[in-house]
Amino acid sequence: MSLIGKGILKGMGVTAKNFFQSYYRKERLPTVEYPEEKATINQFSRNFPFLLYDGDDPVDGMRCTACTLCERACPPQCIYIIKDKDENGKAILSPRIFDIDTSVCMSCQLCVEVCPYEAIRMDSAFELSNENRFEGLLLNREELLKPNAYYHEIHPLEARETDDRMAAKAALAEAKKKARQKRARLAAKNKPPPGLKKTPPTRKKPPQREKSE
Amino acid sequence: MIVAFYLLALIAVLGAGLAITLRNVVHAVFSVLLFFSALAGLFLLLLAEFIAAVQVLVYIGSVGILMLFAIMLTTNVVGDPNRPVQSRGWVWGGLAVVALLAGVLLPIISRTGGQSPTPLSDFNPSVKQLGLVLMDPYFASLGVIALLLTAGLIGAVVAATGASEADQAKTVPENRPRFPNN
Amino acid sequence: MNNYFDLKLVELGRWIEAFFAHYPTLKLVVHLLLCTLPLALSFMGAFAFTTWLERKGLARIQNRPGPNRVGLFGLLQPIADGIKMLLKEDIVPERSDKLFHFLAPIMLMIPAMIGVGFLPLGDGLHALPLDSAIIFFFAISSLNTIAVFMAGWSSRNKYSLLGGMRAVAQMISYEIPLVLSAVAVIMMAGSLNAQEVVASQQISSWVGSGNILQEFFGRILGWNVFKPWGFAGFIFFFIAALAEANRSPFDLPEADSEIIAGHLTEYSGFKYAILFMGEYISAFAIAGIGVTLFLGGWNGPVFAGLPWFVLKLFSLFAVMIWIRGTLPRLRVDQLMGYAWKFLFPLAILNIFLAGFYHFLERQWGTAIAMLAGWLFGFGALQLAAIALSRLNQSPTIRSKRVYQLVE
Amino acid sequence: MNLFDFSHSVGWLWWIPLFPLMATVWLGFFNPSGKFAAAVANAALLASLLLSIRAFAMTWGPEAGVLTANFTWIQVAGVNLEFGVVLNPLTGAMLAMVTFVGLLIFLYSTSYMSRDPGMTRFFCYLSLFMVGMLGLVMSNSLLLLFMFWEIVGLASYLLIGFWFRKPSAAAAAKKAFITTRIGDLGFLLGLLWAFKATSTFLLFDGGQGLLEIEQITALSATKDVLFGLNGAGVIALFLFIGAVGKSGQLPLHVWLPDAMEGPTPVSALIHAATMVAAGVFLVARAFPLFLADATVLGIVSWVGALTALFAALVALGQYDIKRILAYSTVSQLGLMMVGLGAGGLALSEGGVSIGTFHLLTHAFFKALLFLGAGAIIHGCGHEQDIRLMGGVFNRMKVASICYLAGALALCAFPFTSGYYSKDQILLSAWTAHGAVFWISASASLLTAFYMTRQCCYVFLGDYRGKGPIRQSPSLMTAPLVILAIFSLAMGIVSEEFYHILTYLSGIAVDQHAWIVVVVSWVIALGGIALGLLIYGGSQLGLDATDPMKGSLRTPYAWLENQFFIDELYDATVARLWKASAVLIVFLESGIHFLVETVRGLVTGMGGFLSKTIDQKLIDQISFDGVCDRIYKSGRLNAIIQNGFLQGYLRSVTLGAVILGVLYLVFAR
Amino acid sequence: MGLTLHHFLILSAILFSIGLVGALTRRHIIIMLICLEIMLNAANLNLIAFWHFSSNPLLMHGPLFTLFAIAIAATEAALGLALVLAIFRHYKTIDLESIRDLKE
Repeated sequence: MSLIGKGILKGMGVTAKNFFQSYYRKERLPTVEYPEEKATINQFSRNFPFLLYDGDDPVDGMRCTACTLCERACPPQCIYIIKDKDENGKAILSPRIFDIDTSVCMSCQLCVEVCPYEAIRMDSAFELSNENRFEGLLLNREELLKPNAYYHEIHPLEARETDDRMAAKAALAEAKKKARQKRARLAAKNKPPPGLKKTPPTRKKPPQREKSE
Repeated sequence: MIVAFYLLALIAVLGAGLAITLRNVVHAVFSVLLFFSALAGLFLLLLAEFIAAVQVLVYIGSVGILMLFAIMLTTNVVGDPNRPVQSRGWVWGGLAVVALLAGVLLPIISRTGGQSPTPLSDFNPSVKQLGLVLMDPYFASLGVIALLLTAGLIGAVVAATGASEADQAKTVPENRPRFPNN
Repeated sequence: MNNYFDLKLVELGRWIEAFFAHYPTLKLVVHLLLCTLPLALSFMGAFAFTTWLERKGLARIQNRPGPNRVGLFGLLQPIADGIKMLLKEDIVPERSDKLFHFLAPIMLMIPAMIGVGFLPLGDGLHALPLDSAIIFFFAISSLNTIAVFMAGWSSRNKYSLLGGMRAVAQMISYEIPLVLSAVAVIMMAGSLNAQEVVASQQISSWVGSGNILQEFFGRILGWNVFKPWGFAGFIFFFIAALAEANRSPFDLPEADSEIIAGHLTEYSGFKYAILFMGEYISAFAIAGIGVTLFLGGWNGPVFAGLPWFVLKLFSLFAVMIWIRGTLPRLRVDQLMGYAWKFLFPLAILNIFLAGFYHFLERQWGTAIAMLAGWLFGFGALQLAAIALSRLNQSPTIRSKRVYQLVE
Repeated sequence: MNLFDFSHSVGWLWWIPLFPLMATVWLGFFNPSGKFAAAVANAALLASLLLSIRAFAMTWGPEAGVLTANFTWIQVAGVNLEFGVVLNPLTGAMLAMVTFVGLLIFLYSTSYMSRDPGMTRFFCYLSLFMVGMLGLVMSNSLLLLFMFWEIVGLASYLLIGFWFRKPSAAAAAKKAFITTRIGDLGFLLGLLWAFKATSTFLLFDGGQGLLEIEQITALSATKDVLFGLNGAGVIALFLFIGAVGKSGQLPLHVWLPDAMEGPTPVSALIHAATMVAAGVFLVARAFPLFLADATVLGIVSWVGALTALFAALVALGQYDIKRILAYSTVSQLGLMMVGLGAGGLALSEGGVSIGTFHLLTHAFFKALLFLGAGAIIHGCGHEQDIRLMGGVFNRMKVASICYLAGALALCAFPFTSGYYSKDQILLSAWTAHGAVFWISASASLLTAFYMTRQCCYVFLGDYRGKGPIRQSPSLMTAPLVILAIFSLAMGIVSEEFYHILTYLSGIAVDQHAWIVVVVSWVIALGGIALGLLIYGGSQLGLDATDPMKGSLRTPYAWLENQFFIDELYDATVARLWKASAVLIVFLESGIHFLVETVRGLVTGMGGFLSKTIDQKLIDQISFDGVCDRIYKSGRLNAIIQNGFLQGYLRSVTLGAVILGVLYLVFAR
Repeated sequence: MGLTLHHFLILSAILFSIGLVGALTRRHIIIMLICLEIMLNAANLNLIAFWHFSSNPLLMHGPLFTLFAIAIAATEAALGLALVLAIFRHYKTIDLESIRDLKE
């Protein structure tokens, strides 16, 4: 038969404890004077996406190859990509324009998962407020590009993983290329120069395919 | 003292007057509250402190709010504009009252002036004295008042919530036949 | 040392009035001013301080420092708020009842200010020394119900009307336990006059005697809160006071999550500030009455008088803040049920307990009365409380709600 | 008087009629099935029989004499009417005879009526009759006797009219009832006269009773009250009129032959043994009254003799077997009256025993004859006309033999019971009055003659009826045999061994006259021989005329039609009745005229009152007028009550104002 | 010239008649109830005035009766309003003009 007010008193006790301990116990006052001190940002927090580039020149080192997979995957469609062309009109694998509208983005991280080239990652910067809420929040390519070092800085763990993964892939590609060269060399060696007898087989179109389409 | 009296009297008359003339019922109720507070002031003037406190507590505190609640629970709070404020033949009502006032009240008052108009005597009123009187000769009436209050209020609750009507509503079909000719 | 401070103040008052000796009417006006003006200003100041106190206290409870940017330790925060309020645009809804929309804040201030006037601050310091001060206080405090209604009604907004009606209902139903628990004290003190109630809370035999220790404790142990019926009464009074002032667990009307700010929705700018201040000051008034009735008014061991009163007042207010930090908000029906089905019967039982204590004391002296009071009286109250709580908890099968008036 | 005191008082005598009464009530209300009803009636009668035998035994004992048990029935105007029972030799004998013969007849009718649907009703009426008869026999107060007398009359009416669907039965019942009623009227007058004279009904009341010496001497003291008779004589005469009605003496005998419409056991029980004997019993009971006046005795004997002769003559001309027996009963009753009258004259108190003895013996052989006739009718397929019977002797041996025994006793064949009792009568007639003797003797001769005629018709020759003759069941023949034994042996036994005559009258009775003995022998044997002679060999049957008729053409026709007595009555009494009816109608019209005029007067005045005063004065002016005026003013007021709340308030304030002003002005 | 009884009597008379006028003329039932309250208060004022200027105020008769009068007035108000609610529920209007069922 507990005393009627027991529950309330226990509660009051807890708040009183917090009140007094907040003066001399550190963990009882975890807040920081924000504008002056900034608490370290939690490495797993995520805000809006940003583009990565290796090396020091942002445009050259850009990992993004403008494959527009992220554009298509983005639910609110806040990503806008236009491929780049070199001087003689041939497409080159990098975006001329890459805009993200942060006012629309819901930071769902789908673009990161979809990107085959580990080119886009979620940033944890939060001080994004500015006076113009239309153009101000539309980040273009230059504002989005950030060095890999920054990535290591904000998400150390995740950055290291992605680097390892890229290194592994590069090694794999290297090995495959070497193998292909070796095979080519091998083939060149055991087949004499008279390559004339063997005319390349002409591709005959199998008749039944048209009928089936 | 005189100034206070005239001031309070003016407020009282104003309050009452407004109460009966305003079209918006809520305004009327608030003006009546003003009237009640003016009266409390008058009671204080007459050194009946406890009565002033009770007046404030009972009238302004509960009856006022009761009125407000009643208004909330009924319609045309603002008073529909197309119907005249007064009821039919209000002139006769007015005349009757004026006749009463002039013909009866004032002459009587003038006649009672017999005793010497003793000025406002000052004695320190005490609630203890009232308490003693209440307990001693008038204890029975206190009991009666208590009984009246309980019975009246219970009756009020029943009437207001329409408990009986609610049951009736269940039994009696909604479209009760109304009297043919009225 | 006792009352030294109060007497000094009274002398000061006399000294000022002396200047206007030969202008009687002017002297009267000055006297009135001296009685009311300092009181008003001091309580407004107190209001400012308490807003700071509240925000700092709540913050600390929630493990955050609280306002510390404006001025040292954020002391100038209230002033900052005030200025902000002044700057804010004062919006009045187009179809609202302009007159009463304007009057509501004023109407809320009146009872708060007058209520404070009834508090016996010190030995001679009593703004409105009425014989039936306590009953007048409760009468006046019932006025702010009307103010709340006026606010709710005049802003012609569904939420504000609902909030207003809920606040009114709550204040009405908590007025009764408030008054009943006060009745116990008045019955024991034997008079409605606040000064006499405070005087009754000293152990007169000890205070007069020379012995230092007795002198010291005489002024403490006499407090009503140390008597069984006093302690129970204080708890009920305090709970009812919280509800009456619309604070903490009972602040449903302006529950931010539900009806925006209740009857305060349509107010902004300075009117909101005044309403806010009115509520705080009426909270102060009720706390003040609580102090006078239960915590011995200006009685205190060393320098009895105003300091003790202020100290107790602010400590009571601190407890209010403390409670605000801990307890969650009550639902409407729980709130109403709690008043009528829990506090009301217990308050009545407390009155009987007080009566029982009174005759016991007269019969066998205070010691035995104290013992019996605490053991049996308090035990009885406990039992009644448990029984009532169990009774209330019994799940009442709600019949289908019949809306009488809406067809 | 205590029903349960079986020791010495005779209070328990009441049980005898009570048993049959219980049976009647049971059968009457609960209507059990036929067989069961018969059993109940027989059981009740058996119980009465046992008690009667006990009573009969008590009368023989040394303390015989008159034992009475009286109680006051009601108190009327200061006079308490007393009832009671009396036990003297006359009562004892009659009780034994009635219950014994009754039981035999009950058993007989149990089988005779077994196929009749109304069997329960039949036994109920029989038990009712038994109640009446037993009550009558033992009642000690004339009024009580009269009551039972009426019950017996009722029972006879019910039983005669048993097959009420037959109109003739119903008419016969009514006729019987009415004619006995005329006799009862005489009885009632005698009753009242006796009461007026002695203010008591009780016959034996410890000295104060009617039949006691003291009252008799007081009555006979008043001379020439009526027709030259003294007080007692007048009462006796009226009582005798009652007896004439009940026993079917000459003027009032017409109902008895017609009473044969009822079932045969009824005729046997009521119209042979018991009820008709009630008249004779009454005379025997009130004998001291008769003795007080010789002329009454003369009247009795002459009426008896004439009835005997007349009935015997008529019996000659009848063809219905039961009708012949009926007329023989009438003539035998006449002889009993002669026995009483002449006996009284000859032996004063002893006369009682002469008449009663013949009554007892006659009861047995007449019951036998009737039951025998019943068996024969039953056997011949309910054929009652003797001309359609014949040759019954060799078909129904036992019944015929018993029937013949009864016939012999009736004809007073020497040494049968009939011979002894008739012999005594003739002896007392001889000593009393010669003419009466010769009439009685010729009547006895004719009796013997028509009995043999009947026997020849029925038994000799071959069977002239249709269908086979069915043997009657044993339950019917057993009573016949018992009765036959009694009718033969009773005479010798009671005369020689028990000296019944001295027992019955209380004083020694011994008459000897050899001429009378010779005459009686001649009568008996002559009559039988004459009958055999005429009817023995002749051709009998429906088509053949009756031998007697052949020779005495017209007088025989008179006999057949019973001397046209019925037609005589019709002519006289009926026409008288019609004349009185016409007179009444005439009177009626006179009264009618008076009534008419009075009515006219009253209605006229009433009309005047209602029209002028009631309508005009009260309705229009005073009452209705006021009402509708009130109503109109009511409507006027209603306008004020128009539900307008504030209107009411205003009127209130107006009133206040007026009051205030008045107060101010006047109460200075 | 201090306050005298006349002042108060005249004031209460005026207030009483204002209440009465209201009661007699206004169409709205609740206003009628309010006017009723006004009349009652005028009476109370009268009572206290007479008590105050009476010979022996300490007997406290005036306040006593006023106390009772206020209590009764409060109950009456509560009942009146309850009835008003009942009337409203039944007639769907609280306009005095239309509630004429008492009419013959």
